[in-house]
Amino acid sequence: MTGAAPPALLRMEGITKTFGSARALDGVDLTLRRGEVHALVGENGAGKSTLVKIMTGAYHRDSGEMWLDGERVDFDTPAQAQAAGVCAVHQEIHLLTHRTVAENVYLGREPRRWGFVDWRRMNHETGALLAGLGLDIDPRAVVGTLNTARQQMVAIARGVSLGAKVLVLDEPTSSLSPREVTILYDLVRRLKAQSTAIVYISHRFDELYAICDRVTVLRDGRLVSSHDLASLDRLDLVCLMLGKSRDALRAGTTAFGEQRHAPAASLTAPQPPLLRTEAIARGSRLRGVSLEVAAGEIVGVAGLLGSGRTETARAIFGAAPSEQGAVYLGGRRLDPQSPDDAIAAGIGFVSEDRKAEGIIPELSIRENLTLAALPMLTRFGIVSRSRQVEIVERFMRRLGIKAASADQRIRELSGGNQQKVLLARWLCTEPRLLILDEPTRGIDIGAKGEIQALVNELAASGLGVLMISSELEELVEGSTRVVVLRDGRSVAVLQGDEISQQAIIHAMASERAPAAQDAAS
Amino acid sequence: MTGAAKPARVAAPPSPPAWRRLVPGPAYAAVAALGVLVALNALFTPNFATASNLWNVLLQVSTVVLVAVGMTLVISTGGIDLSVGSVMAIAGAVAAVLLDRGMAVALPAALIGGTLVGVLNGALVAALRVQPIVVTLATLIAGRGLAQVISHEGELVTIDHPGFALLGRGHLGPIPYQALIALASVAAGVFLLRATPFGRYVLAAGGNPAAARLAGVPVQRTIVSVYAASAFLASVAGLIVASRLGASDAAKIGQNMELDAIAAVVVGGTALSGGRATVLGTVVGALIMQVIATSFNMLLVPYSWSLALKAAIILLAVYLQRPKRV
Amino acid sequence: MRQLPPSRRAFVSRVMLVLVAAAVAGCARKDAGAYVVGFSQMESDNPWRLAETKSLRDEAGKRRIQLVVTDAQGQTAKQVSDVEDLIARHVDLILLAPREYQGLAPALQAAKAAKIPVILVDREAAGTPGVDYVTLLASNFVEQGRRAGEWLAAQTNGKANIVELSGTPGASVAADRAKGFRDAIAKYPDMKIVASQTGNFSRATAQGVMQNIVQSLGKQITAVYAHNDEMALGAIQALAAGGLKPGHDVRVLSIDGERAALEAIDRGELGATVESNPRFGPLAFDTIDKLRKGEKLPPKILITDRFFDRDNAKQFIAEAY
Amino acid sequence: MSTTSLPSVAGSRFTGARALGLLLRSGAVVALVAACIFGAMRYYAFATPENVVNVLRQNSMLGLVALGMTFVILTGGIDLSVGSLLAVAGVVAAMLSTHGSLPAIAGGLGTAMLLGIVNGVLIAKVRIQPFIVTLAMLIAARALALAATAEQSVTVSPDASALSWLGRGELGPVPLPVALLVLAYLIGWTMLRYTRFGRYLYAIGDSEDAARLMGLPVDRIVIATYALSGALAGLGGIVLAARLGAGQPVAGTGWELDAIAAVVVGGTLLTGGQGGAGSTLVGVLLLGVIFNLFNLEGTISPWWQWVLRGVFLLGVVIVQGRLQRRLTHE
Repeated sequence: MTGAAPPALLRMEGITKTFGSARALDGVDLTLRRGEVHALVGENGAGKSTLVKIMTGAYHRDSGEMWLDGERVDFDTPAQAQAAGVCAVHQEIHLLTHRTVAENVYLGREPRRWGFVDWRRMNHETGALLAGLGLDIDPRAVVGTLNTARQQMVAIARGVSLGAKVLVLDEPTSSLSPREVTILYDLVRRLKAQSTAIVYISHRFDELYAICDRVTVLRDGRLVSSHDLASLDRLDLVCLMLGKSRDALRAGTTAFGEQRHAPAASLTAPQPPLLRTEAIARGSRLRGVSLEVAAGEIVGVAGLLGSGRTETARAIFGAAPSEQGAVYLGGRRLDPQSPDDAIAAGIGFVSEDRKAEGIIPELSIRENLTLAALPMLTRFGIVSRSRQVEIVERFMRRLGIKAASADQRIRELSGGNQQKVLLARWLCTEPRLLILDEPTRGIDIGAKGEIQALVNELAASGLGVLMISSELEELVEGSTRVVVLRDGRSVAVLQGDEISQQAIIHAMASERAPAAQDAAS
Repeated sequence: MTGAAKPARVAAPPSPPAWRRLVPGPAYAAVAALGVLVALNALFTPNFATASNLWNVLLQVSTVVLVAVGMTLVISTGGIDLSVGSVMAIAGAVAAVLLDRGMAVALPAALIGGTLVGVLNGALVAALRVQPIVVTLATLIAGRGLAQVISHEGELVTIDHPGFALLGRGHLGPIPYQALIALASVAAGVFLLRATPFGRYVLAAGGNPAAARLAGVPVQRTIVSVYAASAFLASVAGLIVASRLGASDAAKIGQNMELDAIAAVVVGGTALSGGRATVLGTVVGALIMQVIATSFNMLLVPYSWSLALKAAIILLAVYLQRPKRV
Repeated sequence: MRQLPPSRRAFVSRVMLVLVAAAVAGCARKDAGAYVVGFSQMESDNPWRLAETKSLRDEAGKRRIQLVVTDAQGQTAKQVSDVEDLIARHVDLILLAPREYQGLAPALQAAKAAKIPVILVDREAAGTPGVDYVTLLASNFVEQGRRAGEWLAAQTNGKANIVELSGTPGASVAADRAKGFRDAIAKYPDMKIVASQTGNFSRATAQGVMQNIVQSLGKQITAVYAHNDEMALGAIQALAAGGLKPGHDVRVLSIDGERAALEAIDRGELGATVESNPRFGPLAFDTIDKLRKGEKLPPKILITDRFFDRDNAKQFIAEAY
Repeated sequence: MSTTSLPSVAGSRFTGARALGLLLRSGAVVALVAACIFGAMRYYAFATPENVVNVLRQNSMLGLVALGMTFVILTGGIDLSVGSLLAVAGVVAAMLSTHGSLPAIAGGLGTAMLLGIVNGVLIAKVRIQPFIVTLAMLIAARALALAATAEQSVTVSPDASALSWLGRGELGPVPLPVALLVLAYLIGWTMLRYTRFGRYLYAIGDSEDAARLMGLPVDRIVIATYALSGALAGLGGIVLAARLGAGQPVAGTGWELDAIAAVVVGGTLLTGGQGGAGSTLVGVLLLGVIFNLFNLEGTISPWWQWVLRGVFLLGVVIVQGRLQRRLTHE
C-alpha cells in the first residue's frame, strides 16, 4: 500500500464470521475509497456475500471493526446501514414486484404530508431521480411488468436516492444484455463521478477490467490480496482466485480445450440431423427459429437477452410449445406439447435457473438425480432401489459430484455440484439430445471447467448438445456451430473458422454498432 | 450464489447413522413427546396402561389416522385440504341412503362419491391454480350441505345392517377392524412415498413444481391424485364412523376433522410449506393428540384444559421441528 | 366499469338480464291479506330440531298459513340477524326458538318496535312475557332433568355411580338438564356423579368420551345419564364395546324420546327417556289463533312431555320422530 | 446527459394488467350490484331502508374481523384465531362490565390485542408459520373463554351504558355498529393507502426478503399486524356482546372461515401483497346480502343454503383464478 492513498471512506478490519462449524470469513480487511469502483472477487464460498451482508447490516460479524468516514460503525439491521449510507443491490433483485417503481424507491421513507403518504410528490420525485440518472422509466409502472434490466436500474436508483456513499452491486450484469450493460456502466461512472464508492461483485473478467479500479480477492473466507486492477493481468487474477501458480493454468479460459471448430465426423455424413427446427414461433418472443443439431455436435446458441434463446429451448423441450413451425427429432416430426413428450423422445433440458427450475431442494441427491428416469427404474409400480443406487453411484463417480453421501439434501451442495446432479438427471435417461441453458452460470471456475470438459466428452460420445450461453468464450471455444438469434429469429449460423467473438457480436447486433465490444474484447 | 452462508465444501454434514433412517425426518421431538405422555399417563392415570385401553386408543385414533395420512400427502405438495370432514359426511350419507340396495352398491357409491369431491378439489387446484385453502373451504361448506341434502333433507338416517356394522364394530382377535384399515392406509402411505414414482412426484411437486415439471413429472396429475387420495381416505373414515354410530349423522360426522388431521400432520413433522412428508410422523402426531384426549377424559379434566394442552403441544412440536435457518 | 372491454360488458349485461328475468318470474311479493308467520330456528343439525321445524311446517300447511323459516346455525348473533330479516320482510308474527337465554334482547326489541308479536318456542329468553314477547311455549328442561333423576333413584334404590354426558358447553339446555338432575339426586347421599364430561350432544363424540371413561372407571359405573338420546345411544355402543352390558350392568337414561331411543328401550339397552316433545306445531298455531282472536294468553304454556320406559316405549315407536 | 432509452416493452402491457387488476376487484362489485338488483326486484322488503340498515348492522361485526384479516392476509399471513379472540374479548368485556364501561371496553380490547401480539411474536420472532400459530391460538383462546366463564354466558351489566350503547346505540338513523364499521374501514383504507405502516404491509406480503433488505422493521410490523387483527376481532366481540347483552364463550365459532371467505371474495389474494380494505368490505357485504336473500326467500332449507354458499364461493374463486392467471401470463 502506498502512503499517498486517499483517505478511506469505509474500512473493515479483521472481520470474522462463523456459521455453525463453518468459518465463512476469517480476519478479512477491506478498504474503500471515495469515487472508486472496487471489485470483490473469489470463487463460490470465498465469502463475498457474507462480507457484503456484514457491510450492509444483514449479518452481524463475530469480531472485527468497521469504520465509515473515520467513525466506528456497527450495523444491526439493513435499515441502520442504509441510514448511514451503505446500500446493496443484490443479485436476485430484491424489489416488490406488485408495487410501483416509486413505491419501491421510496419504501421506508415515503414523503409525507400531514402524516400521510404524499403520492404525487413521491411519483414526481422518483421521475426526477430516474431522469437524473439517465433512465426512462415510468415511476407509476408496476415493477413486475418491467424487464430485469429495468428492475436492476430501479434497485440502483433506490440506492442512489437513499444518498448512498457506498453502493454494493452483487452480480449486477448476470441477467443483462451487453447493450444494457453499457447503460449500467454509464450509471456506475456517473455515480463514481459523484464520489460514491462502489463495490462490484462479478464473475466476468471483462466487466471487472472495463469498469473497476481496484480489486480485492477472497478465497475460502480469507483475504488473498488487494490490488490496483491495472497492474494485474487476467491470468494473475485467476491464479489469485484459485490459489494456483501461473504455470498450472491452461491457456484458454474455458475447459473446452482445443478449439473444435472442425465439424464432427457424423455431420459430414449425409444422414438427417438429430434435431431440426423449422421456423418455430410462439407469441411475441419467439418468431421463427430454425436450427439443426447433429449427433456428436455441440451447437451454441447466442443472442442478447430477450432474443428468444430460452424460449427456443423451452419450445424444443415442450415446456412452452411452439405455436407455429415444426420440431423434428431423428427425422421424424415431434412437436412436443409437454416436457413428457420431449423426454419420451430422448431430450433432456437443464434450465438456466437452477434454483427455481432445477433442483428439488428438500429431496436428496439420489432422488433429484433419478427424478426423470423413474419410469425406467420402475417395475410393477415400484422403484427398484438397487438399480437406483447403482445409477446414482455411477454418475456421482463419473461426474465427480462432491457430497457426503447420495442421501444428502441437494440444497446443501454448492452450485457447481447441483449443476452436475442436474446434468446427471438427464444423462441417466440416456438421451439423444441435451439442451443446456447457461450451463455454467453462477458457478465457480473450478466446477465450470469440469462441466465444460464433461459436455465436450458427452458430445464426443455421440450425444447432440444444444448449448445456450451468454459467455462468448464458452460459445467460441466449445461449439462446432453457433446459431445467433435476434428478436426471436435465427439470423446467422457460424461454422468452423467463422466462429469468433467478433462475428457473434456482429450477428447479434448487426444493424447497430457492436456496443458491447469494449466489454467483450 | 456468491460466497453462500453455507459453504458446502467446508461443512458437509456427516451421513446419518443407520438407525436414524428408521425414524423418518425430524419427528424425534414428536416421538419423544409421545413417549413422555404415555409414560406420565402410565404412572398417573389409573387403568391407562392396560391392553384394553391400548385397543381403545387405537380404535379411536384410527379415523383421524386415515384422514391424516391423506392430509400428509396433500400438505407435502404444499396444499391443504379443509374439506375432509364434509367428505366423511357425504360418504356416510350416501352409504346410509343406499344400504338397502346392498353393500355392493352402497360402499362403492359412497367411496366414489366422496372421492369425486377430491377430484374436483384437485382439478381446481392443479388446473386453475386456485389456492387450495380457498377451494377446499368452498367444498367444506358445499359438501356439508350436500351431505345433508343426500341424507333425505337433513334427517339422521339410521343404519341397520349387520354386515356394514362390522366395519366399525368388528374385531379380529382383540384388534378392531378399523385399526387394521388405518394400519393398511399407513402402510400404503409409507410405501407410496418411499417406493413408487408417485411418492417422488408428490415430494417433487411440493418441493419445486417448476423444476418437477421440467423433469417430466406429471405435476397436475399428481396434485389431482393427491386430493383424490385424501378424499378417498376421508370417505373410508366416514364409512367407519357411520358404521360405528349406526347412523349417518350428516350434520356432525367429521366436524372439525380437518383441524384434527392438520394438527396431527404438523405435530408429526411434515412441513406446511411442502416438499417434505413423514407418514409415520403423522401417525405419531395423531397418537399424541389422541392420548391427550383419552387421558383427559379418563382423568375427568375439564374440556377447556385439554384444548389448551392441545394448543401448547402443537406449538411446541412445530417449534422443536422447525427447520434451522439458513 | 369504464375499463371493461366490450365483450365483457356484453357478458355482464346478459347476466343482469337473466337475473332480472329470474327475479320477475319468481317474484315473492307479499299477497295482500295473507297471514305470514316467521320461524327463527336456532339450528338444524339434529333430529329434535328437524322434527320441531317439520311439525311447524306441517301445521302451517294444514292451516294454509305461509311459514318462513330461517336457520341460525347455532349462533346467537345470526339468530338476531335472522329475526331482523323477518321483521324487514314484514311477517305478521314471529315464532322464535332461542339459541340462548341471553343475547336475544335486541331481536325482541326490534320486533316490539315493529309491532310484530313474538312467541318463544321451546326455550326461554331474557325478557318479560306480555311485554317483550307474547308468551312462551315451553319445554321445561330443568323438569326433564329432575324426572330423569327421580326415575334413576327409584330404580336403584338411591344408590348409583353415575357418568353424566353433558351437552354442548355453554348451551343453556345442557345447564338446565344438569341442574334438574342434580336437584333430584341431591336427596340421595349414595347417588354420586363419578364423571361428567361433554359429549357435545353428538353421538360420535359421546361414544368416544364414554369409551375413555369406561377405560378409566370400568365396573364402578352403574348408571349413565345423557343430556340427550343421541349421546345415550353413543354411550350404549361404548359400554358394549367395553364389556359392560347396557341395561344390565349399567342403567342408561336420557332425554328427548326420539325413535332410535325408543327402539333401544325396547331392546332393553336404554332404561328410560324423558320426552322432550318437539311437536310444537299444533300448540303454536292454536296459540296464534287465540292471539288473533284477541284472547288473553298466559305468560307460559307448557307442552306436555311424556315419559318412556320399558312399559310404554314400544307402542310409541311408530309415532316417534 | 441525454436520457438513455431502454426498449420500452412494458408500456403496453402495463395498462392491460391494470385493467385486469381492476376487473379482478370489480368482479365482486358487479356481483354485489347484481345480487342487490335481484333482491330489489324479487322481494318488496329488500330495498327498504330498514333492510339495508339490517344488512349493514348484521355484518358490521364480521366486517371488523374481516378488516383485521385483510391486514394479516396482505402480509401473506393468515389469522385463524379471530373467532376465538372475538369470544374472549366479548366475555372479558361482559365480566368487567360491572366495573363500568371503560374497564370493560379497555379490558376486552386489551386482552384480544395481547393475544394478537402473542400470535405476532410467535410468528415474527420464533418463526413458526402463521397457519399453525393461529390454529393453536384458535384452540387455546376458545379454551380460555370457556374456562373463564365456566362455559356459561356472562350478562353485560346494565350499568355499563356506554358499552351497551356501542352495540345498540344510534347516531341519527345509523346504528352505532354500522358507524363503527364505516369508521374502521375509512381508517383502514387510509392507513393502507396513505401511511407508511400500510405500505409496509404490502411490501412484506410482496416479498418479505426484499422488505427486510430494504431496511423495513419487518418483525415489528408483523407483530403490529397481528395485534391489530386481534384488536379488531376484539372490537367485533365487544360490539357483539353489547348488542346481545351477553358475552358468550362460544361466540364467533367458525368466523375465521367467514372472514377469509369475505376477504377472498372481495378480491384480496391469499398470497399477500395485493388487495385492500375496500374490496374486503365489498366481500363482506356480498356474503351478507346473500344470507339476507336466503332469509327473505325463507323457503330454502339450511342445507341447500350451505350448498349454494359453497358453490357461490367456488364460482367467484374460479373466475378470479382465471383473471389472475391471465394477469400473470400477459
